[in-house]
Amino acid sequence: MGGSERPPYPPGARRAPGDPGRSSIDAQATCRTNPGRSWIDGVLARLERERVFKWLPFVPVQGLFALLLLPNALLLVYLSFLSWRITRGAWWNAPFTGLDSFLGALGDERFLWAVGRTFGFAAVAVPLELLLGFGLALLCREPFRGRRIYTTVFLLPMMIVPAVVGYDLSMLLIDQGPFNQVLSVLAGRPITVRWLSDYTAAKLAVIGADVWQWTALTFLVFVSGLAGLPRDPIRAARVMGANRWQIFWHVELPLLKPVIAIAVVLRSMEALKIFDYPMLLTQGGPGNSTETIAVYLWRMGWEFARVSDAAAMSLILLVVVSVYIFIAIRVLRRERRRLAEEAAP
Amino acid sequence: MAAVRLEGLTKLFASTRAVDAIDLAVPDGEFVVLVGPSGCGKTTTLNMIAGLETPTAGDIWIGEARVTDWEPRDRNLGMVFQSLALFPHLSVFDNIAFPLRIKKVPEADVAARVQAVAETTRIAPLLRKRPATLSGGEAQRVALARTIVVKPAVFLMDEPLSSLDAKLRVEMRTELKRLHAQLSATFIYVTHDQAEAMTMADRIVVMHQGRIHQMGPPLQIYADPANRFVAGFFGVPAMNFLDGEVVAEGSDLRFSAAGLRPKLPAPRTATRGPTTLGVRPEHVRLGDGADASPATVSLIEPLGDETLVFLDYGAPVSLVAKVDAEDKVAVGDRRPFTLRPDRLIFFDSAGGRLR
Amino acid sequence: MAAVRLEGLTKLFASTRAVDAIDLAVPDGEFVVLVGPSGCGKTTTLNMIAGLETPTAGDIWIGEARVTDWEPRDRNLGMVFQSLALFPHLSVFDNIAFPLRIKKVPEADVAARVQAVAETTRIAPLLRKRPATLSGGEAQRVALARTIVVKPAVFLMDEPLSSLDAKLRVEMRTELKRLHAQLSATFIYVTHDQAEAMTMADRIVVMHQGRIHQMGPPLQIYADPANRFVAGFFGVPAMNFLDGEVVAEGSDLRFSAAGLRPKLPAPRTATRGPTTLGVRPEHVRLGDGADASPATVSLIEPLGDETLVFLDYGAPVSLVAKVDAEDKVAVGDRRPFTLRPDRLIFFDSAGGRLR
Amino acid sequence: QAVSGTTADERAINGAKAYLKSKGLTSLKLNMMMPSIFTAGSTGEMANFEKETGIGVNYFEVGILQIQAKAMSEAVAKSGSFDFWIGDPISLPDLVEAGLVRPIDDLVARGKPDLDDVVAGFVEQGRYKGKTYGMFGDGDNWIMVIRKDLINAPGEKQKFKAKYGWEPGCPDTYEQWYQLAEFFTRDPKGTGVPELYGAMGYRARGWGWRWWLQQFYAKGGMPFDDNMKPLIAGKEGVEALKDYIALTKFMPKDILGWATPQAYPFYAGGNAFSIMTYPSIAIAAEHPEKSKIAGKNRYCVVPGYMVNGKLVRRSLQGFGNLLYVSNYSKHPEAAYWLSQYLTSKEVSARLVSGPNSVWDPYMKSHLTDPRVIKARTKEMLEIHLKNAQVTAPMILIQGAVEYNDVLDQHVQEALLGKLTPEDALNRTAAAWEKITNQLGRKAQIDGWKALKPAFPTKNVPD
Amino acid sequence: MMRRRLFGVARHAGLLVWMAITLAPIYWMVMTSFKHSGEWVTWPPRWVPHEPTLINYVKVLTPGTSTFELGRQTLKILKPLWDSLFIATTASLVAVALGSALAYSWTRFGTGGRRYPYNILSIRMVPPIVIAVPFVVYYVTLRLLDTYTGLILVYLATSLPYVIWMMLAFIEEVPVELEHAARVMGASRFRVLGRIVLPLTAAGLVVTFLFVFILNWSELLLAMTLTNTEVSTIPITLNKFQSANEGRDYGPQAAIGTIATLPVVVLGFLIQKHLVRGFSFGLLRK
Ligand SMILES: Nc1ncnc2c1ncn2[C@@H]1O[C@H](COP(=O)(O)OP(=O)(O)OP(=O)(O)O)[C@@H](O)[C@H]1O
Ligand SMILES: Nc1ncnc2c1ncn2[C@@H]1O[C@H](COP(=O)(O)OP(=O)(O)OP(=O)(O)O)[C@@H](O)[C@H]1O
Ligand SMILES: [Mg+2]
Ligand SMILES: [Mg+2]
Repeated sequence: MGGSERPPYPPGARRAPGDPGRSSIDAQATCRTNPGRSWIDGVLARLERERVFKWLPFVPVQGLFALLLLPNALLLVYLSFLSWRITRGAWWNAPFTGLDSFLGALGDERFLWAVGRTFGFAAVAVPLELLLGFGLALLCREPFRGRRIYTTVFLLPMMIVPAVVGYDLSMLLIDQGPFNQVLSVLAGRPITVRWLSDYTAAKLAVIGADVWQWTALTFLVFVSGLAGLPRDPIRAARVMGANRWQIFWHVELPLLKPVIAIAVVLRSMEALKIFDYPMLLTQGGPGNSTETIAVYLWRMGWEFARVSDAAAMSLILLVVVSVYIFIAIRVLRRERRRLAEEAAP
Repeated sequence: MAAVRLEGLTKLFASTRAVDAIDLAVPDGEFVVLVGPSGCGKTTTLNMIAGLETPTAGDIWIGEARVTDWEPRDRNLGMVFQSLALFPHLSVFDNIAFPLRIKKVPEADVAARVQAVAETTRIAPLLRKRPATLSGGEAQRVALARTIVVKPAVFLMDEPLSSLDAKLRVEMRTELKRLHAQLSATFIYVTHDQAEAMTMADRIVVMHQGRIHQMGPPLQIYADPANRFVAGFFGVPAMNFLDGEVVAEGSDLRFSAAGLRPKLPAPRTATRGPTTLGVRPEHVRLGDGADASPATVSLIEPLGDETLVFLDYGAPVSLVAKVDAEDKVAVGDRRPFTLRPDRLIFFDSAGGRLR
Repeated sequence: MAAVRLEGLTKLFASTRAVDAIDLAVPDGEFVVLVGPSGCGKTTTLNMIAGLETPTAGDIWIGEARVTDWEPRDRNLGMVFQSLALFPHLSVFDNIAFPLRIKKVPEADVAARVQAVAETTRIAPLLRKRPATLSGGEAQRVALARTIVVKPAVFLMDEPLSSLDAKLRVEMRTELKRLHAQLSATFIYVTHDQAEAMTMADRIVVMHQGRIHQMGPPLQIYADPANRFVAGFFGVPAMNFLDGEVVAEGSDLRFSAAGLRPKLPAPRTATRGPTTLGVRPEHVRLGDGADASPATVSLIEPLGDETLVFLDYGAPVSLVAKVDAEDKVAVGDRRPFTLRPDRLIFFDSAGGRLR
Repeated sequence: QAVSGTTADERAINGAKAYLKSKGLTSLKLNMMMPSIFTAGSTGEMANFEKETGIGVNYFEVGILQIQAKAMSEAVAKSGSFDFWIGDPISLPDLVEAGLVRPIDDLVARGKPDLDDVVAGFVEQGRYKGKTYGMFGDGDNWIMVIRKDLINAPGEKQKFKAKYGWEPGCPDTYEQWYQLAEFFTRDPKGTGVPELYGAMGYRARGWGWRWWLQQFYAKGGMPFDDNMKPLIAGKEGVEALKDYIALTKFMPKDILGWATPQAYPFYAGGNAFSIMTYPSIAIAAEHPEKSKIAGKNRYCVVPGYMVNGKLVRRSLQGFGNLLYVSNYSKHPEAAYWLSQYLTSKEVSARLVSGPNSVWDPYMKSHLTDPRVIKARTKEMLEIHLKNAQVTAPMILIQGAVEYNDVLDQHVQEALLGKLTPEDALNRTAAAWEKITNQLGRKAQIDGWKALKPAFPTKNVPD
Repeated sequence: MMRRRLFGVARHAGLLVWMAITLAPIYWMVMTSFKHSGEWVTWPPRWVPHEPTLINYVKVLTPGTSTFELGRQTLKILKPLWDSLFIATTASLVAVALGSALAYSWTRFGTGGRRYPYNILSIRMVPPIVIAVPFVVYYVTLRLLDTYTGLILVYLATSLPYVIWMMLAFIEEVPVELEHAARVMGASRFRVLGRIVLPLTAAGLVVTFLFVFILNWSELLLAMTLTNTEVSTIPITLNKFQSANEGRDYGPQAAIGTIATLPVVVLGFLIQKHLVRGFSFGLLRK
């Protein structure tokens, strides 16, 4: 509006008519020489140009991925189309059998069970961790006496090597061990659950190990999230007549959604890799009741030497996981985008 | 509907006396503005009224009830926050519906009432939007709508306009005044902006360091400040303060400071000796006269309709005069000036008003 | 020392034309204020001058050099940011010393220069403190000191006062003006506050939607705006805009809108038909007269020295008049008014000025 | 170019020295992978060898169940990061096929190790498809131990005889073992946590299947027919599995998670009446300080079943370590000489009788060696070598690890009541068929046929 | 008032229960590390060693051959301890350096596209077992198997996603004006990084470092796959002795566990204050 009439330009500032104006990219290409600087400064000055500078960290990182992960991915795919076992000569000589390994994998009940079981573990352990972590974080929310001690202690488990956790629990969970002792005292009668060798209890032990250790992380994430909640909307809700529960449900929880999302994503992505606890606590047993994907694939590859089958299973697993990854990332993106939008005005 | 009364209200944070035994009675339907510099305890006072902070001592009455230890939700208040505190995850509609739903109003009524209030506040077209996509003024209206919708008897507002830009602030304060007229509810409004206080208040309460320094209608506070703090706080640019002393010169009393000795109006009972004279820029008149003092223009600030002229008259601090924009003044001009004798006020060295 | 010249400067962010081919020449030593509403491209322009953004097209000259593709550090500029951008991890001293140390000034000189500049800006006692513990005004001075210490030829300031409260803002702008006088450097100052622009600028550049709408000294911009946008942007409260049309009544030209028909000064060449009339509140006079229109007072806002009177004269939007505080007006009064004929300006429906 | 020397260990030393000289070296460090459990008992002798020859060992320890995985990964890596290792015979066929194990027939011919002194059947464990791949070093056929003090306690014999009709002692059959276990399980307070458990065996994942296999062999069962059709799901298998499960109820509850390190101290602590396990139990059970039951044990020939009216006893070569030489070693010969040294009559006797040893007697000469007798008791040694006569091998064919893992899984599921014994074994059989088909039936038949001579011909030892 | 007090009591009760659950296993481990073998497994279990001893520590820390009593195992913990420390520290440091530089570049310039951090995160979601076998094949050809470099590179790749995500949050908190100010004052971009961004994100860097250090210090599967004789880490060492059915020499292993836990816990204590800030991954409203 009002552009019909532009103010007169100061003399000398007027651009020649028809001059399209040089693009600044052209301008940058002509490097400015600055006498009196050493060549190091020269190099640094070049690196400092935004279009160079911003790529600097990407060179090593993308290089690492390209050299480390990419060849592996390709190799994995290639191996899955062969029928190679370690016991059958060199892999490059192995016969090409197309989709056989994949069909075999899909027909392998034990594999399917391991997949289901792993997702099952995650489906039990992750919500438990989230609920516990969240509950504890809520309890530790406002200042009170002893809060620092609690927080410190609650964070301890995640600083312990999972292998140590596995080992430690294997000691606590034995038949005549301290855990059953405590349970017996609480129950008032002898409790002799075979935590490591009962079909169901062993699953609980593995889940318990995961929950014991990683509730610390969800706790931390939620404490972090709660501490960062904006005060005013909550106060507004209070004045509007909401009680604690309503505030929690209608205000705080929705505001925490992004944090909950990241906690869910982080924990479930780690839980799907679960390997250490079953390996250390039960060796996948009793029966196969705690054999997770990772444990089974470990066996498949290194004990049964069936590399191509393992590769095919890995790829199937990847497809399954990428559905999950896809959803997880969509959720995260949505939450972050929304946050960015809210931060804008 | 509901008067609000504070009795000896006090709040201590550790050793800070955030609010120091204040007494205040706000009659039903009044628009009271609490004003004062940052940190003077306005927000704390408001929060105590709302029930968001527990008083260390004192009582709060709303209507007939002593609500000091009631939960906020039982007090039937509306509150607007500086940050607006819209719920970012809810649409405008849901934001406004929130207090209704909390109160379990039937969903059909909710829609009707939200619609109605949205129309009053002129945000009906925005109901589907998210708070993040609103402009400052729109968000402000939503915050108001959300407060109005439950028809509280008392409105508390904590610097609700301070996040808006100057232009919008001016518009919104008119709207708020209109709203107050419509609702005939009690408004307690907090700001540190004296212009807002002046333009909106039925009565202004000036706070400083946790205490009330003056209460009264805006023009009274402007024209007749209780002490130097209040005098300095109101008015842009601020009142000029000149340190000097009152001396007798024959039958006249004169104020003597640096290069000037204005005559004082006759019936002054104030003691002689060191005093501070206060005079507002609009009461400094350029132009020769009987009692004029000489000065040089050191700086001018055109405001458009008026111009601020900074006068060097020998003291370290310039005297500011507000003159009509059509009065052509240039830096370096020698311009004598006079002070409007009927508008001079005096303070003792502790800042207390001398009458 | 250094003039600044922008030639066809353009910046695109994706599809947003943040700055749209602006040309501007700032002579050495001038205090230029870029003003305009939020998002009009002021910051982007300043950032391009500083070298913090790369222009999409166009050139920047500082002094004799074309600096378009220079790194910021080679441009010898000082810049003050809205957020002040004090380094929170450094003491005040180290903040001020930062640019010196970056330039490898010997440590002994550093101390001396920091001390000197701290004295000019009156922050010498604060040197040991951390930025977080400073008050708004102090932090402001530190930011200035840090910029001044290296004696740049050009100062860029991006709303440096907007985080301060109203009172302090008024004080600081005086200080900035003084500083400019002392340093005799080129100042390019960005603000969206028209009052700041008016009071500080040697020359104001009004931007809107990435383009320059008007350039000129403050009072020219105030009195003779190039278009409706500029007219509306300057002045608090804003200019009154009345939609109507210019009609001939005998030999007179009259403006006809809702309930009023003021006579226009004679030599108007403007076409008849739908126009918008603009009149500033201070040019609305209360009181009967030859050409007076009847109106009712719908709202008053006392500002202390003056009072805003909102007049209902039949149109949906009230007319605002600024009257002296001593003029006693009450809501509901019937008060006829006149418009100062020599101060009426007209705009076409696209907002362009009709002369 | 045979090596000189009168004894196998001397020849090993001389061979090693000659090898060093031929390579122009004065000393050499070999890398050795070994189950962590073996290190302590072996390092002394390796140090001796180094003193004699200059060839020493850096050993790197691996969990006993991870040896296979590590070896497989080396088969892929071909890095030569270790020269030789201790592993169990089950992995032999797979590792040979994977190209990791070096055949040592050439070196055996030169060094003439004490192979003829090794108890019959054990030597076979180191051979595959007609070649020798590993020196045998650990006589891991099982033995049974019961508590003679408890049997001899006043009144017990009579009570037992009154109940079961036979004089309590070493059981001849699994049925008798069951009766002993039932009788001696003592839970006077009825807490469900007995003070004395009647029996112990291994039931954990990775181990339990071996105890079933032993029982299955004693039933006269064979895992495959000549066409590699699985036979385990027949009557013998199911009955053996039922008995195997039944006996478990007299064992500590946690037995499902236990292996040697838990079982030995538990038994040595006097908590159980009987145990079927590796011969090295004797060291734990007779330990003068750590054992509460030293001198109170009776060693038994393993029990069996009446098959067609005749008693069949079967022990199982349930682990048994081989010293493997890696194909990718830079000094396979040096590694071989050390293997020969460790498995010579003299040195093996020292190893077997060492205080920390888990090496079990496997040579005829051990029976008469006073050091061994001192460590293990004469009685135990005699019984041990008797057991050797009825010792059957595990399923040492290609894919053994997978065959066994599948078996293990199903046996455990039956044990846990998840599957009926019939079901468990049928599923195992089906899975075995799949494995066999995958590996190639023909090759598997050959492998199976080659293993058959390793099965004992005697049903009861002399 | 009454309700508030009741809530206080209930809160403590709840928190104490979880505290007990958290501490009991740790307590048990530490206590076991001071127990003689006779007290490892008893009924009723011994919560306090009757005759406390340091023998377990002596055993695991004595270089060379040390002999376990029952399982008759030997263990040299010092080398794995050193290896773990070296590998985890190096990998975490490099990851933090590269990852935060990358996060910086992404936050400030959007380098790599809007999806970049998400793509990176999906790398972390791939179970490591999936790539374990090809990794060995690949590493053999690169001669990286069983080397420090090999393990460091893998850990670097797998911890980068976490570094990037955590650092995003911290970098986004640094006002870009600070950097602008420094640049206008004459600082180069590199100096801006060193003098402004680094000190202001220091807490974040430390927290991030700690977190990925924990992950790298604890990783088992890849370590087991990619090492042989030359390199050994703490989790592998532990695993050697505690596979479900094998050696459980409780005392010495408790000592190893305690030793392995100590450095991380100490580190954690030191930066506990900052931990809370670091774990919202930039997903909080400001
Ligand atoms: N939660 C708190 N803990 C400790 N001190 C506090 C707390 N809240 C406020 N204060 C202190 O109490 C005093 C009054 O604070 P209050 O927020 O009421 O001031 P205010 O007048 O609202 O200021 P502003 O205009 O900046 O909002 C200040 O000194 C402040 O530092
Ligand atoms: N980095 C960016 N990416 C995309 N768009 C941008 C970016 N920076 C600015 N813009 C857009 O460019 C336009 C001009 O922005 P600029 O910050 O220059 O405005 P401004 O006049 O300084 O406003 P304010 O008064 O709010 O600071 C706006 O529409 C803004 O949204
Ligand atoms: Mg406040
Ligand atoms: Mg801006």
